[in-house]
Amino acid sequence: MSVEIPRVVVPGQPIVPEFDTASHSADHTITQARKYLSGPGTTLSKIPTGPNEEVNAIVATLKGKTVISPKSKDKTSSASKDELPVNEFLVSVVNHQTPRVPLPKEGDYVLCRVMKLTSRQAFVEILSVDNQSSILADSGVGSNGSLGMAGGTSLVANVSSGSVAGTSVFSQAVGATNASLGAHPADLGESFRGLIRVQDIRATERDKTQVVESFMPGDIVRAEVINIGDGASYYLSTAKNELGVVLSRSHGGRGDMLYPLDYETMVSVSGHIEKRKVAKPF
Amino acid sequence: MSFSVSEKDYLYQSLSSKTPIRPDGRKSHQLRGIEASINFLPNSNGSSRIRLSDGSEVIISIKSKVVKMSTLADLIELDLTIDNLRDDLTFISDWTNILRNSLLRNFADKFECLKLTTRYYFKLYVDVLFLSSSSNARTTKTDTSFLQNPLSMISFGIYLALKSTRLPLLISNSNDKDIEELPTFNDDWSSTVLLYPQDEDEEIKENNTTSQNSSSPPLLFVLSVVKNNLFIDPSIEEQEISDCGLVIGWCSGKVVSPIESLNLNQSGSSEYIKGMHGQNIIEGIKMIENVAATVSKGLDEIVKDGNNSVFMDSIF
Amino acid sequence: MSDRRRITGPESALPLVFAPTPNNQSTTKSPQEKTNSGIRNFFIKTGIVSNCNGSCFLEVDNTTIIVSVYGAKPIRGSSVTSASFSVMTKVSNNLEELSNFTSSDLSHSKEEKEEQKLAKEDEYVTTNQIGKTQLSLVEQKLSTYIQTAFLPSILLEKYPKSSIEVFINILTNDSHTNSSLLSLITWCANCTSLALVDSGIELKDMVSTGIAKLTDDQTVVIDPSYSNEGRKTVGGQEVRAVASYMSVTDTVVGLMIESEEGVNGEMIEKVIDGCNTMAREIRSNMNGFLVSTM
Amino acid sequence: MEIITISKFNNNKGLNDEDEEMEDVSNNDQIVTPGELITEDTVWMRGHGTFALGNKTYSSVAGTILKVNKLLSVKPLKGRYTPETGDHIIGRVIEVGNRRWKVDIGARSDAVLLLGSVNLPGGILRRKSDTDELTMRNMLKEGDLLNCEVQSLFQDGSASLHTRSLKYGKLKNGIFLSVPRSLIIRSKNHSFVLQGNVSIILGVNGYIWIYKTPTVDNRLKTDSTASTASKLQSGVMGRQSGYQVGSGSVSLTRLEEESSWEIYSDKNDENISDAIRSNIIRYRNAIQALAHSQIGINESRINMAYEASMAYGSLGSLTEPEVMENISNDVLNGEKMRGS
Repeated sequence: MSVEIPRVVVPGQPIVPEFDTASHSADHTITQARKYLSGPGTTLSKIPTGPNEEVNAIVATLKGKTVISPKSKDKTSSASKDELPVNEFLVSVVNHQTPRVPLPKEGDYVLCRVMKLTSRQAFVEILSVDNQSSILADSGVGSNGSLGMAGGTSLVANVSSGSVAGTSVFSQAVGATNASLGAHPADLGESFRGLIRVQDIRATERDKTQVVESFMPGDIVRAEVINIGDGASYYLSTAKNELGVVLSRSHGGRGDMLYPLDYETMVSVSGHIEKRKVAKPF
Repeated sequence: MSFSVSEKDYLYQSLSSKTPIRPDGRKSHQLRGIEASINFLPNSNGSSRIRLSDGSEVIISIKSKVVKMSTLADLIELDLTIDNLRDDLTFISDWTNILRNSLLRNFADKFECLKLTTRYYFKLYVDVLFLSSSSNARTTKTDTSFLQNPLSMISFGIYLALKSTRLPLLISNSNDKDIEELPTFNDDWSSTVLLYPQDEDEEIKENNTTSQNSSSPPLLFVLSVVKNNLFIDPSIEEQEISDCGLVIGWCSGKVVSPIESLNLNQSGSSEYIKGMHGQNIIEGIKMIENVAATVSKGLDEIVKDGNNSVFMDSIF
Repeated sequence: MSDRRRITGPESALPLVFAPTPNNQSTTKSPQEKTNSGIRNFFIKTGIVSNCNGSCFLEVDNTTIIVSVYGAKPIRGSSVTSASFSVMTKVSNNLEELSNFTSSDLSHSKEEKEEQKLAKEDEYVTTNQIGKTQLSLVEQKLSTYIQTAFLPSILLEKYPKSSIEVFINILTNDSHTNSSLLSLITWCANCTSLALVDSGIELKDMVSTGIAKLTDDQTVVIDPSYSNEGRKTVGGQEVRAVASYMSVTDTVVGLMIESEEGVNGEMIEKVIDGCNTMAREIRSNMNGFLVSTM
Repeated sequence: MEIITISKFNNNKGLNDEDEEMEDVSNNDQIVTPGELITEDTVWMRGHGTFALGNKTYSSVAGTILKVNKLLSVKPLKGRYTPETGDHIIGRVIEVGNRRWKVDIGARSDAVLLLGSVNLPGGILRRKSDTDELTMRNMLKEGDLLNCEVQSLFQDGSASLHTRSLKYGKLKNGIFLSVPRSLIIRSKNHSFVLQGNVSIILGVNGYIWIYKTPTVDNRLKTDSTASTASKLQSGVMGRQSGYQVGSGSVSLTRLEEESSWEIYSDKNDENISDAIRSNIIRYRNAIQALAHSQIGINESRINMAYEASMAYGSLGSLTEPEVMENISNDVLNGEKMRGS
């Protein structure tokens, strides 16, 4: 018989042993082996089952409901016919009441704000990960999300009017950034730092790329985390079509909103043109 | 700055096996050798100096002052200085607390020996300077990752210093309940009294066994727990990979409080910190019961030697 | 700790001080009934502080504690591979009795005790001045214990470049019953455990903490409350202990034993067993509570 | 029962002076102390460890006089390690920086190890790519110990290291020990295979690594592969540092195999037996004993000290000062008898 899997778990509670045999037929012959993998909200650890006996088990690390999903079967791994077929399952614990603290991982898309430029790289601060909640769900001042509270930034105010003005292209990006801008982490000195090296800005013509022709301070950029980096910052890249500047204003932030013209230029309503590494609008 | 992953792994494997091998080959109940001397500071009532084979050193000075009684807990002040580290670092005040509390709880005769009159007491200032062997391995001034836990060594030092402490002899009336007067003292150094009376010879000791003479300052022992094994007086690398640390006090033949868990890992990584089993604590107490008497006897030898020689110095 | 996450007010700002609430209720409140397991009833509620990642409120007898957890939030520079973890404790102002924790056991006569109390009140004035930055002895001890006990339970390696901060706020403590430091540690630790779960930070296991004492006649009292027994046992052979457990792997992650006299292995074993019993009881309570909130 | 040795303070460490022996006593065995007049002759250029008052040259350190052409310097007996090109040393990574590691080698300033001076995983002849910069921490991270060679010196005397040889690289399966660098006697070779399945690397900077002898039988080949590697490298890097290029020849595929990610693995061998572990500790304590008595350390003395230590059954007793002195005396007597 397969093990009873608890539906609701608390941290530290063992969910299933790592390996399990299941028999569905009446004569209780073992027809398949199951292997459980540790997913989000769980960890694999040794659980004592008796004196000097330990078994590897998937243990919950969060309070929440267990979700078990079969892993896409890898054809090459099924070896000989003698061995039992191993089905792999991913065990995770989810809890929608308390959203997980999103930390940028390698491969994640993040939204960030350009802080400083040098000839070799652009320094940015990471505002939010992908479409998850803001990194700074809170920074201790009660600025939890809402736009008005932190006084907003002038950018935010204009963004709203900008999207009202009718460019549907941006409504999506604006939606994603609103919460983060409200939290306004820069003033509090608390955010994850990132840097985009000049060679990671564009996928093509990497040698000709210049930082100042790609970003300006204040730009909101969608980028991919390529490395967790050293102590100071994450390494980010915009070397993909859908990555790059999503929100920008002309004249170093003083002027009007800029709208994408092509992959390397943006234009304002008044026709002022500036160079950027532009993200391909959806 | 820290140890490499493979170093730590190798060490953990060595220490957690059934027949553990410590990185310096010591037995699990064996402490590191020390060199010690007492009474080397002429301006203190008592002093001691201990050097560990790895080069770390602890210097202790005890000074006394006559105070009007306030609370007994105020009669001992302890100040701990480690290298050139800031003294408001959390772990330094933690260590200060542990040392001070162990002294307060286990002070001889419940402070009777510090009592001068009904109104006046001696107050003791215990100044501890710990010079770690890692001070030159340190990359920055705030890098404490190579600092080993000095509690045990400091408590040995305090033990020696207290046992070498001499207080001036009171010559005024000890009962000033009715008439208030300032205490006066004999200013001859040779007529000072030892805070912890020394057993002049063995026979006297046997005659009044459990009285004053058997009381000693408390000693602290630091134990490191790795799986089912316990190691006394862990070296810096052993501390780094401990599952858990334990400090156990010992005073006058008995295990006393503090008995507390400790975080021995100074470098801030928590990958090896796991906690211990209840059985470890009991074993630790047994180990201290077996070992501590030898340690205090060894320290007493130094005291005997030192106190006698100092006396000679003061005569000639 | 550098305070760069709060917007400090103007220099002349004064902290908000509330008028003291009339003491009509707390003084008359009788010690709560113990359950048959020997543990006092306690009240818990999580998620009551809105601007932190997780929080828990705990009330037992007249002691009330709020623990708030912040994190994982970004820090710069250090701790590349795992999060840093720190604990801060704050004891609110009306707790002069607490400062006696470390020394009260040493006094002999009543006279001295009186004298001591006077001195302590002076000290209280000096140490509790507005705007103090350093932790008091009690706060420090509490913080260190909680930090040591919870380090093994938090999966810090899942949060690189981040910090996790726990703030313990002891709102009221029963100043009329000599609640000890150890008992405060116990409830703070249990409260912290729930606050951490509430914050959604990944944990290897929940930490539950028990307190017990061994009286002169070698009986173990679980969750001793001084209110019903007074202080008559002091000076006798009494061993008090707090121990924190991770129940699944049955490991002790925190331990503090206090005794005026010498102890031996047997006594320790007994008293730790007592702590374990209580910790298990608390753990099953916490489990029940958490499941009920989902 | 060994519990603790408590001895009185003894500031005269080491053995009697007649037994003392310093490594650096070269042809110029005159020892000077700080403030001692070295010469009044003005033809000498004043180097390290000297100062001038008027026309006179004084020593500023305790050490031996070293004269190279017209340069007069005093080599300190004690003090930090001064790197020299070609030194075989052991270092500990303390920082991962921009295309370089900062390495503690016990010198006045930290050494650097450039990304270009290590074997890149997956083939020795591979060009370094952008991703290598990002995965530097996967190769070497803070705390890691490495076995390396001083490639060149910067103007300020700090060293640039390299591990471009298969005999260098990350260290595992053993323990680290540090002794005063002046005790390490320079020799042709600084890594040895000792009896008891234990190998040792005596870094010239006083850092020592004692480890389990690698079981792979290609240990003997290492020398040849190493020299091949260096031959290949000397071409690639365009830096001629006076290598005696060996005549070994090994196929490139083999080199590629050996320089895969495996060389940067943190994982120790499984099942290192207790016997090997205690041998390692015995060697460690034997070396400690030599260092305790300020005796220069080389392969033969380590072996002698190891054998002398066998007289003391328990490893724990080897930490006692008396025992350490006995072992040192045994080593010195042994040398006298052999007439070396």
